[in-house]
Amino acid sequence: MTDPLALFWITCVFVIMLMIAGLYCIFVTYNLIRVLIGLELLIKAVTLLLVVAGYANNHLARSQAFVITLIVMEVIFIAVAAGIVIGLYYHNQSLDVRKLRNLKG
Amino acid sequence: MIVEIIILSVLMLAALWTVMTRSILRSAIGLAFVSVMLTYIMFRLSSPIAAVFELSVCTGLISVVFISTITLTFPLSKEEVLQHMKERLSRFWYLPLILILVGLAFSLAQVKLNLTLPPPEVEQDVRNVLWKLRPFDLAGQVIMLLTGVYGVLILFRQVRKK
Amino acid sequence: MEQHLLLLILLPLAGAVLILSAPQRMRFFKAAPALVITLVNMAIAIIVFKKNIIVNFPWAGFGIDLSFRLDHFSAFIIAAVACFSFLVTLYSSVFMRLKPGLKQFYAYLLINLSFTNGALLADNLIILLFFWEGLLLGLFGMIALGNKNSWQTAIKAFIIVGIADLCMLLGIAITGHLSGTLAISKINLPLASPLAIFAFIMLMIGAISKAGSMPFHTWIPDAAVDAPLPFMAFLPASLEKLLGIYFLGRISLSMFQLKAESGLSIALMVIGVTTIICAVMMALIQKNYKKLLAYHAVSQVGYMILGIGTCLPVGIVGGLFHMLNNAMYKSCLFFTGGAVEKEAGTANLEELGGLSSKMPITFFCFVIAALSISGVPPFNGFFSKELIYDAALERGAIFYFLAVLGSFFTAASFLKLGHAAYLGKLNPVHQRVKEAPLAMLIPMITIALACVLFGLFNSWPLDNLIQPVLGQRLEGISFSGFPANTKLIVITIVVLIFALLNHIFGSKIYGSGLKAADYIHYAPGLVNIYAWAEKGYFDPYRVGMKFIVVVAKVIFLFDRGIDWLSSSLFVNLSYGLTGQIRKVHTGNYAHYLSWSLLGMFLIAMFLLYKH
Amino acid sequence: MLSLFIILPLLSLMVINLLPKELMKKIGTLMSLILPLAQMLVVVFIFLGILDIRPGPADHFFKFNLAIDNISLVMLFSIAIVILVTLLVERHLIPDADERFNFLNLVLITFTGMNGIVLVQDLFSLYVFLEITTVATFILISFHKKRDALEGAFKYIILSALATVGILSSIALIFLISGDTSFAVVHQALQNSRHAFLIDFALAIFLGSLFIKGGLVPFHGWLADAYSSAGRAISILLAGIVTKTLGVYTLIRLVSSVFGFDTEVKGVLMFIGALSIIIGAFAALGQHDFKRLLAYSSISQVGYIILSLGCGTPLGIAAAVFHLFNHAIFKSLLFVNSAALELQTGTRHMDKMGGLAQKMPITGVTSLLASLSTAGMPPLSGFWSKLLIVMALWFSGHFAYAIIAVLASVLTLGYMLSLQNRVFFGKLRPELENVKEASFGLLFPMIILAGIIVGVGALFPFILNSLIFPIIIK
Repeated sequence: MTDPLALFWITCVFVIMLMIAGLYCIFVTYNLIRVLIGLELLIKAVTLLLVVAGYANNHLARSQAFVITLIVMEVIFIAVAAGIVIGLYYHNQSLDVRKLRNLKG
Repeated sequence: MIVEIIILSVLMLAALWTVMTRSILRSAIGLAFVSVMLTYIMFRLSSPIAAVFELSVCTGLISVVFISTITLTFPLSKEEVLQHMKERLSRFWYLPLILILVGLAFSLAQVKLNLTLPPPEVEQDVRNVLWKLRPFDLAGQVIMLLTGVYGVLILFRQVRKK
Repeated sequence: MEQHLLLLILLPLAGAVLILSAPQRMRFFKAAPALVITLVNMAIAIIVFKKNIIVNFPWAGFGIDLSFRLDHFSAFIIAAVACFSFLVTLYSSVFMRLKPGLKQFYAYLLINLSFTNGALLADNLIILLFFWEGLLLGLFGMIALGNKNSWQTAIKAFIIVGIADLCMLLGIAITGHLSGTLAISKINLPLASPLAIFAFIMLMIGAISKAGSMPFHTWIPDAAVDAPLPFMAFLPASLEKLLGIYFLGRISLSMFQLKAESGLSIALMVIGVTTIICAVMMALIQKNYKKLLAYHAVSQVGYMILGIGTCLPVGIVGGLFHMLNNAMYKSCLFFTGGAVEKEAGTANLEELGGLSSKMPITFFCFVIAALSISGVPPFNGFFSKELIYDAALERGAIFYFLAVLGSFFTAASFLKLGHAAYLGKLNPVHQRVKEAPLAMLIPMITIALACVLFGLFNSWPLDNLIQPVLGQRLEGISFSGFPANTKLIVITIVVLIFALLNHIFGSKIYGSGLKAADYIHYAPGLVNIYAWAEKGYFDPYRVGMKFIVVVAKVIFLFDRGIDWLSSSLFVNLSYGLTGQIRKVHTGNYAHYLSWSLLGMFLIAMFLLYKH
Repeated sequence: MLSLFIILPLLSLMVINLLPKELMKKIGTLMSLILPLAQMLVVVFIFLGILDIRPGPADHFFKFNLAIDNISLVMLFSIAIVILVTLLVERHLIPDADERFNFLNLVLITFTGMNGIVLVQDLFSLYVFLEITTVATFILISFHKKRDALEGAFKYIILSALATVGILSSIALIFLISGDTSFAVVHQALQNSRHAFLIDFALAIFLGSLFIKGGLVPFHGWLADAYSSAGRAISILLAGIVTKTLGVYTLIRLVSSVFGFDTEVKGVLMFIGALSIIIGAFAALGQHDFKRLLAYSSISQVGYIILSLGCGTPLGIAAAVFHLFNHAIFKSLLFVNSAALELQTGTRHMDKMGGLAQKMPITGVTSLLASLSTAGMPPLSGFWSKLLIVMALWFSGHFAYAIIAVLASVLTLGYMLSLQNRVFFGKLRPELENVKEASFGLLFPMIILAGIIVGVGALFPFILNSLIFPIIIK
């Protein structure tokens, strides 16, 4: 059995990388659906962090309970966001994020 | 430890592919693959129940949501995709570089975590934790599901009306 | 007795509510209750006069008690306020008769009266602040009732006075912090620490801005043109002067131990003489009856601040006496201005002239008040000014000199005003002008009479009203009677004669009383210098006047500069900033996201800095 | 007893959906009015000590980890008022019966979610209820298929997702050292391993995330877009209470009873608060859209709350809570005014209005009251809370921030008077000749809210002694 804290730190590095990937996706893409995929990657990173935190301090049952709740929240969140994206598509006839600059100032 | 690192690296590669691939459909599939790898690492970290949830809901349900959204919105035509390809490459190719740099920087950094961990938990059954210790979260889940029902009802019905 | 104090505050407030709730059609019902209430208020003020009453209700935490205190100082000011408000109401009952917004006018008048009484009676700084800020609202409302420009003026006044009030809020916070209590009667702070000095300055800004001193004066001349006239006689000329100087007296006499040798005393005196000179120079070149008076209303505050700033008993007595006198003759002057405007239809001096034959009683009152404000013996203004001169001379000849110079210009401008409005040729348009109605004449005559009486029998107001305020500080000296220092009197009289001569010269050269002071207004061109050189004896006078032209111009720029600062610079600056902020909000969510990430990053850096 | 605050709205939601739908479309709203009214009554009773909060049968059955104190009581009361107002104006602002029914359901979910946030005693459950309320708010914003509303909702989704991720990451890091997420345990664990690198990092992320939810500068990008594009009835709810519960109340609760007042945390709170006050006020000064101006004003006012919280003294917390309550009242009143104006004139552009005070006197007077209260004019309620804030800042020795707070209220006055000037005063435009006063259904809530503003201002001593001092003493 390796030191749980060491594993925790290594996973943390991957979590950070995953978050950067997700944020990069949100920043760079011009496609609304890809923005949602970026958000999904962020949430995956957080899930991973929760699981490994539970593993490191040996509170596995509790961390699993958190993850289950989190997954339920996440699904609804993404479904609602997808609904809004579809609504935007029907208004703009495109998924281009550059058309989302009507409100400013 | 090595196994975990390998799985995490594969997960990372899958995420990279998800972000960088040209077709949005492939991107959604890449996301599902990230989910699968996450499930596997959960198994390795002895969280089987959460892993099952992740596999069924995230890999299954969320992919369905994405794919149906993609089919509902008719993305760009093939020519347009080709047109955007060069532009896309110039915008996206920094990502692997950044990731490698960040990964190296953090792996090499000598971080002392000096944390005092709490004593291990007595209750090791997830069902007991959820039902007995965290009933409020369960109530929250129920309310969230209701919210989701209204969300789908309102947002998707609009689309139908149009 | 306690209920009398509460009645002073609640009765006018109740009256205001009554008037506001009255139906629109009952025109008579608006002036009558206001008259009755101000009369009752006056009666109460006289009943409680010379009594010491303390009312204290435990109210809220932090030492904020609902406590009121009537002592001699507040009692005589309350009595004065009561008299002025009754006279103003009487005057307005005719003047305002056919104006729109009558209901609001009387309601605001009573609200202002109530809040002024409250501020005068308050023995707790927070309570004082409450009434003080409430007056701001009344001020705003009353100015906004005027003509179509009045909204802008009201906003200007609101912002200037509001900023000063906020300074006062700050000062109150510090004072409470330093002394540990908010009860005015218990505060007695030495002006030793920088914080105490800062607190004093903040409170002083609140007080002198209420009194209308420079540089917080710019709204007053604007309001004179835009606001209804009784407002000018009511608030800037009497109530606010009384209140502001009352508070200045409170902070410098009892709340802080202001010493004559301190820098603050000099600062106050400098503010005083600056206000005197600058405002009177502005007054000299005005061509509008009301605006001219408004600048004088500012200028006279300078004398009071100078008097109190000297920190000498004689100066303080003079300042307080001048406050009372000024309120009298200035409201009288505004009343005559209102009468002229109402009868002749204009306040523009170029269109007026020769009204003395048509409106003899108004002219008579004007003459008395003008003599009084110019400091001609034996009217009341003379006596208070002499006391102030006496103190100013003791603190420094320069202050004395400038104060006397101010007196010279005051006399000159009133000679010009009287000449232009009442003497000279009658404008044919005004052939059918009549004397003002009786209800407007009564206040004028009453006040003019009081001016004479307070001058001739000055020992009564000084001994009974002013000097008890200082109590022990006077060490038994009395300043009543004719001033002892004959040298000063001679100088004063010489200066007044000079002013008269100056006027006669000026009007001879330019052919009309109105233009007697024009050489100060219009810079003489190069061509004229040769012409003047031929009249050799006239030269030094001209040169001196030319210098004054420059000074007047500079002061004009200064005055407008403050105005510009308050009404344009800040506005433009903030709109520029606003434009930048709006430009930054591009509507692009990526920008918003990056701000948030940057913010989180900075917060993390800040929290992790010590690692 | 406490779990009923969650269970009853949920139960009524189910009742409304299970009973015949056609009937419920007609009387559902009326029935639901009972809920906020009952909540207000219960809060008052608890407050007066008539009702005790011992666990009843419902608590034995549901075993929720809930607690109540004076701050939560004030919040519950404010939530109930704003929900009540929203339900009252709903039938005038949403004509379609089907839409109204859906709206009612979502409002009830939001209500439940906010009650949960206020009462919860556990970090992870707090996240759950934050998420519920946020998602319900997304749906509410994009409720009427308008293009701008969808855009605003999408921006909100993105920033809100960032906040969610931040909150969860820091919960995970805190969970690592505490092993549980209930407030008491977390507080203890943080005390034990204070200033560990990861924990300070977690704290920073948590604060930043809550700043996003509360819309503080520079985390505020979504706020103006979401507020101004949301439907008329929704923006009352959103601006009046939702973001304040999501971001501001949670900050007050967590900082004061979980994280504790570090010097650094205080510094961050005060700086962000002051920045929000200034930037929000300047941004509001240049707006032409009525609701957008109110949105930026909201940012500025929330800045005051956070600035006051940053003092860390009991007086500061009390002042923050009091201002939160006042803000909920006057901001919802202003949004009801804006709804009435938009309904009657058909525009939100302030330059197209003018002189409406003669046509819509009650709307004009109530909005003037709300504006003056926002600007802190005595004797209205806003004056007292701002006075308390300045006093709190002063007594804790933050003189510069006190001066900023005082000077910024001049700016507040500036933009609020400019709003009044452009909309209600001046000359009536010819095209607005036929405008009429709004219907009684809209005027009634306005009058109630204006009454509260004036009443709280007049009864301030009572409120100070009975409501604010208990917070301080605790």
